[in-house]
Amino acid sequence: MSSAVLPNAPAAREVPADEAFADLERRGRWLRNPSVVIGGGIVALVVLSAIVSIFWTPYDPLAVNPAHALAAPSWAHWLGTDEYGRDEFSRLMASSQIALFVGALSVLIATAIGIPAGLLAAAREGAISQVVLRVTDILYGFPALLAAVVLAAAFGASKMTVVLAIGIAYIPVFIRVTRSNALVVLNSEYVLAARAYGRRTFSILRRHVVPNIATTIIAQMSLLFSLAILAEAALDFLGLGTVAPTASWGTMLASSQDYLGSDALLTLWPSLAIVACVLGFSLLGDGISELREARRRS
Amino acid sequence: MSVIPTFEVDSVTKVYQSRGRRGHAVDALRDISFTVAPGQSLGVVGESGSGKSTLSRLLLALEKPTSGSIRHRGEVISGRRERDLQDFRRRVQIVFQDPMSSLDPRMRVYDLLAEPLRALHIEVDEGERVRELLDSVEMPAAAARRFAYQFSGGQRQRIAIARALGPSPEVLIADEPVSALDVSVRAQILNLLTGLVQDFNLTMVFVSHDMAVVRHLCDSVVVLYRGRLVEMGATEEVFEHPREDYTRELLAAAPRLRAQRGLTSSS
Amino acid sequence: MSADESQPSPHRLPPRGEARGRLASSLRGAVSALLPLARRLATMVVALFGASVLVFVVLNVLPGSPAQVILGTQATPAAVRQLTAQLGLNKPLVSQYFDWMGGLVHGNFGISYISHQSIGGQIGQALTVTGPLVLFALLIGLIIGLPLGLAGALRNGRVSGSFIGAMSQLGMAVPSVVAGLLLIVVLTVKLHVFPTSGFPGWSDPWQALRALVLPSFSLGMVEGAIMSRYVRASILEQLRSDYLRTARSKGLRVGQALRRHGFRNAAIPLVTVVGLELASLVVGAIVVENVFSLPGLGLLLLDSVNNRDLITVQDIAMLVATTVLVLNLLVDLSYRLLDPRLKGTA
Amino acid sequence: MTALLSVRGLSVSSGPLELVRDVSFDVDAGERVGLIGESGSGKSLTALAVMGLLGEGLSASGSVRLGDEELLAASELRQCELRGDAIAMVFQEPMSALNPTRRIGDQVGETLRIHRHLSRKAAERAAVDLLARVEFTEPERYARMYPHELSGGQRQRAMIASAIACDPGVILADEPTTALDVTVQRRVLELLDRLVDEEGCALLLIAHDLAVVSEVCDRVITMYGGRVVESGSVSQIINEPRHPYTQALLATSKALSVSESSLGSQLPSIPGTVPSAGHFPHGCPFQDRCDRRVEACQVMPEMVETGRRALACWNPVVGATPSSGGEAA
Repeated sequence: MSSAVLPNAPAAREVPADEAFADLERRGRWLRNPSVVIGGGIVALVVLSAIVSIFWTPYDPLAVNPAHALAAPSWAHWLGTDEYGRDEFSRLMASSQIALFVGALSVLIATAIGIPAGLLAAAREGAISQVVLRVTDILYGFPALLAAVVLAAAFGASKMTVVLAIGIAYIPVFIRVTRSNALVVLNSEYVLAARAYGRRTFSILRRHVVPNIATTIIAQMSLLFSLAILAEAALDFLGLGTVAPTASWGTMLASSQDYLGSDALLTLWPSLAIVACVLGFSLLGDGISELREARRRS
Repeated sequence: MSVIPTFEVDSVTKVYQSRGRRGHAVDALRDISFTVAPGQSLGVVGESGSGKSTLSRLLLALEKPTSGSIRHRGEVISGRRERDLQDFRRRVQIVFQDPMSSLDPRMRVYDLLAEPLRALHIEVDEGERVRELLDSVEMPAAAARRFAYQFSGGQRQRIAIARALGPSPEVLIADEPVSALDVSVRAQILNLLTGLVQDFNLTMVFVSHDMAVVRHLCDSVVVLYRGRLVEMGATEEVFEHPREDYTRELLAAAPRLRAQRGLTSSS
Repeated sequence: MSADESQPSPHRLPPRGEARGRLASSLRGAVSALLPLARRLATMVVALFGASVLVFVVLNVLPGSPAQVILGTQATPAAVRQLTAQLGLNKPLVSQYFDWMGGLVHGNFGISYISHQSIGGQIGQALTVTGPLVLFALLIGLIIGLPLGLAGALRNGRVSGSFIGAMSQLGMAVPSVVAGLLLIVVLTVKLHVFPTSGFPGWSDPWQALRALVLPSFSLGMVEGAIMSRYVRASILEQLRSDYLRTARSKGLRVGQALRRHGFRNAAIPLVTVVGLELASLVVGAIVVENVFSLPGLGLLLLDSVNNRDLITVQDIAMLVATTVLVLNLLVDLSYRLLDPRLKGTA
Repeated sequence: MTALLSVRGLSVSSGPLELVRDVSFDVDAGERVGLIGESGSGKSLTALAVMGLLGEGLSASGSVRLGDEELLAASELRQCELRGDAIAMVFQEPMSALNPTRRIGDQVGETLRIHRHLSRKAAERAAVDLLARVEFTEPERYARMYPHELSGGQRQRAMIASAIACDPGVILADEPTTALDVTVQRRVLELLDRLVDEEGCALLLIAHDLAVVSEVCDRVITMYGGRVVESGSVSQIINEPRHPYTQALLATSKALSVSESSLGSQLPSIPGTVPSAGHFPHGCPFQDRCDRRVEACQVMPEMVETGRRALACWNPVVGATPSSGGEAA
């Protein structure tokens, strides 16, 4: 191959900055974003506490001990005990399992259906896209709470109805987000270029669309995770989800209602746990979006 | 010996059923016919709304004409199934206007250049070929490890050109390849294209709104206006003796360097 | 494809039949303005139909007959059969569905199996609580969200701006249950400012309003936090827009330019947010009513679930779903009113 | 004669990055000055700094005088009184620069409502007259339209109408025709040319195309890497450019012409890449791409003014007419 083409443009060979340094800087940007750091920190803490609680909690979260009912915080019971003498701290820890389980599984359901459907609706104009969009319209009529009430009425309250309800309610959100972002990529010139060298729709989705919308989807997942935890707490509170005596933040809130006058701390602990956990996931999602925006602008 | 034309465009019309605000059909192209001979450099000139970008998509068989046909080496390419177009895709490649949006931001340059080779099942030593391609557009081999956004506009367009050269095409379709570039790098890229066309004996379809650039690069020219072909011919002929008013207007409108201020009022 | 039609010079390509073209295009204009509207309405009807089928199927596929549930496990099979027939439950599901839908369309919500009362009447009664609750909450949300968002946008990049951002982020993470319970602890239990729970009825409007204050706040504060973030983003976008810069280049100060050019455009995305917020308030009311024992739609719904009063559940679920879908429609339509670019688009 | 608009030592920076550095130039009353440069050269920022409309995070220092008023130090209130009245601006993208939700007439007449305190009705009528002046054939009809209903050229003409509304002393036009088609560009340039003549106002035309500037302006200022590198009358710059950058640009421009065939030849080109905004080399910003580079170029050359001509170069091109692409081939 001759390179005698351009005698007067040697400086085009110059490449900016150093490789390893650029990679480092990319990683550094993640660690400098306060939303990602704080959000990620809280999420890590919640996940850690959920994992630890599988093997160990200070007390059995279900062990009733009437002698120590409604005890104030002490060295023995860091956050006190509830009306049955169960250790609040242990119950909070055990509850994080449920929160993460419901959050993860419902987001998984929503993404497992919503993302492929969104990609399909973006890639195939016409009938298929119309069907997907009409189904989306219908599902938009059922926010998580309403869906949960209907499912609980039909099948009885359980952790799984909550998971199913939240999962279904978020399907249309993922369909819309996936579809609109995928359409942007599909209409880009680099996809046109790929089609010009013979890439078919499926390869284009895999090689171009998915990598380019991944960050947006992950940010959305984190955001919806936080909303799932909110919904789960509300549903458990209403008695439509996890059933007593299993510990969950929502059921803890529900039972604390009778002691608002005497033991407000029983309300405070699960409240703080919910707020922190929701904040963690939504901050993380926000941070990821911010970084994506920043990269797009640069 | 009779030469089989690279492209025969035969009364091609393209109508878009627009879902846009007026909701009626938009004529992108109306009854266009011309041929491109092997080794020719054809300039397609027009302003926005002339249908020139539609034409480049039709030539790439990315879209189907509403009526009429396009042949490549005597074979109809319009409306063919993708799997029957493999050979065609190897032979015809494209360079777009904006090198930022035509290069996937999530891919490293290596993958950007290797993708066409993989997609078209071209049996080569991938790494070797990528180095070769980078060299042919005057880029260092180290560029392969980076992302497109880490380069300047001119360098990105070099990468896009290298990608188009990957399958060793016979035809290069260039859709406004220099209009997004800074004035001082435009000449570099034009020189690069000129050299490549000569070195690889490429047939080129050069789509542009810039008459000066077309005059520099193309031996023949087609003028489009609102989806219609208003004039075609050898570049010298069209530029020196334009027959159509619209062509004259286009030529007169191009800004010219003057030592003293003064706009010619286009009569 | 917008051809640049800046008054073609005379020698350009042959003009089309001008007058004919203009008449045709104005006709087309009228049709194309109404067509999308009709299409949008049709899609909503389809969505409503789909939603009703979904609700009906989910609530009617479960094993066990409602009659059995109503009469208890001790009931004789004959009694169960008789009640089943009486309730029309021995008919095929499809005709049961149409009976139900037919009733709803005519405003007949049916009779509860459990309370033997008109469901329509119960819902109407409940709406006198839920309606005001949702509206107050929306009002509170707007009162908190609009100024906070505006301040956040104008103070962007300063410490006060970041503080506002952090507060709304925190506010969004507080579920209305938590907000409600904490408000009760502080304002009712400790300070005795408001009644704990329950609803005295509208016969004494002052007491009724007092009973709605805390529920409205616990519902509205969260929405206010969410709203403030959208307001902030929307105003920031306006502040960075080219046409706001143009407005300033004409001699308007930032505030004036924002008022004259920014607010209307900022309102366009905010209408969506308000619509969606309203929908989420309707749903959120279910929770808050249960925290404060307000006899609204939410409490009725939950009681019906617990009593397995499925017709009532079915009716209320449909009502809420319809409200949400209608709100979505209104958002869409208002978009078109506010944005001249969207006139007559699909 | 004192200059109408006088810019001295203007710098614009974004945090530690200097995007415009020590820019000085004058525009006399009624004079037309072209400001050319590539992306990142700082030409648009210079205009925005003059208008006092720099975006968030950007700050200007130095001096911008309009008549005998210092603009950079003036209060926001005073600046607002001058903007649109004494000094007006036309932007590059007429689509995004016009408010999509307000009618054209409304936006064109707005300047008069602000500065002449016209009533809504009166401003509406004035807007129709202004639209007629920028060659709208049915000004009443167009005044009632929204920006998206107009073509690109029409939008830009409406922008110009709004700029001339209050008879400003200076109009800054930031690449007003870059987004337009060639034939439309011609029309808009002619319009601008005629109006500036009629109004007798001064024009600062920002462009990347030397040819455009040479057709409309009396004088040219060349910017590169955030600095002014050369300025002079159009004929001086076209006939004897002294800065190697101007010279190279001109050589390319001459070789690439609609009126001359250069088929298949190599164009004279400038090697290397345009430095991105704020990341300029120490010393002369053009040194990396310059074929006349000397040791001294590592220090920023001073701007030397001789008469109305200014140059910042250690090793300028001397004498003779520039070769039209001699060093290529």
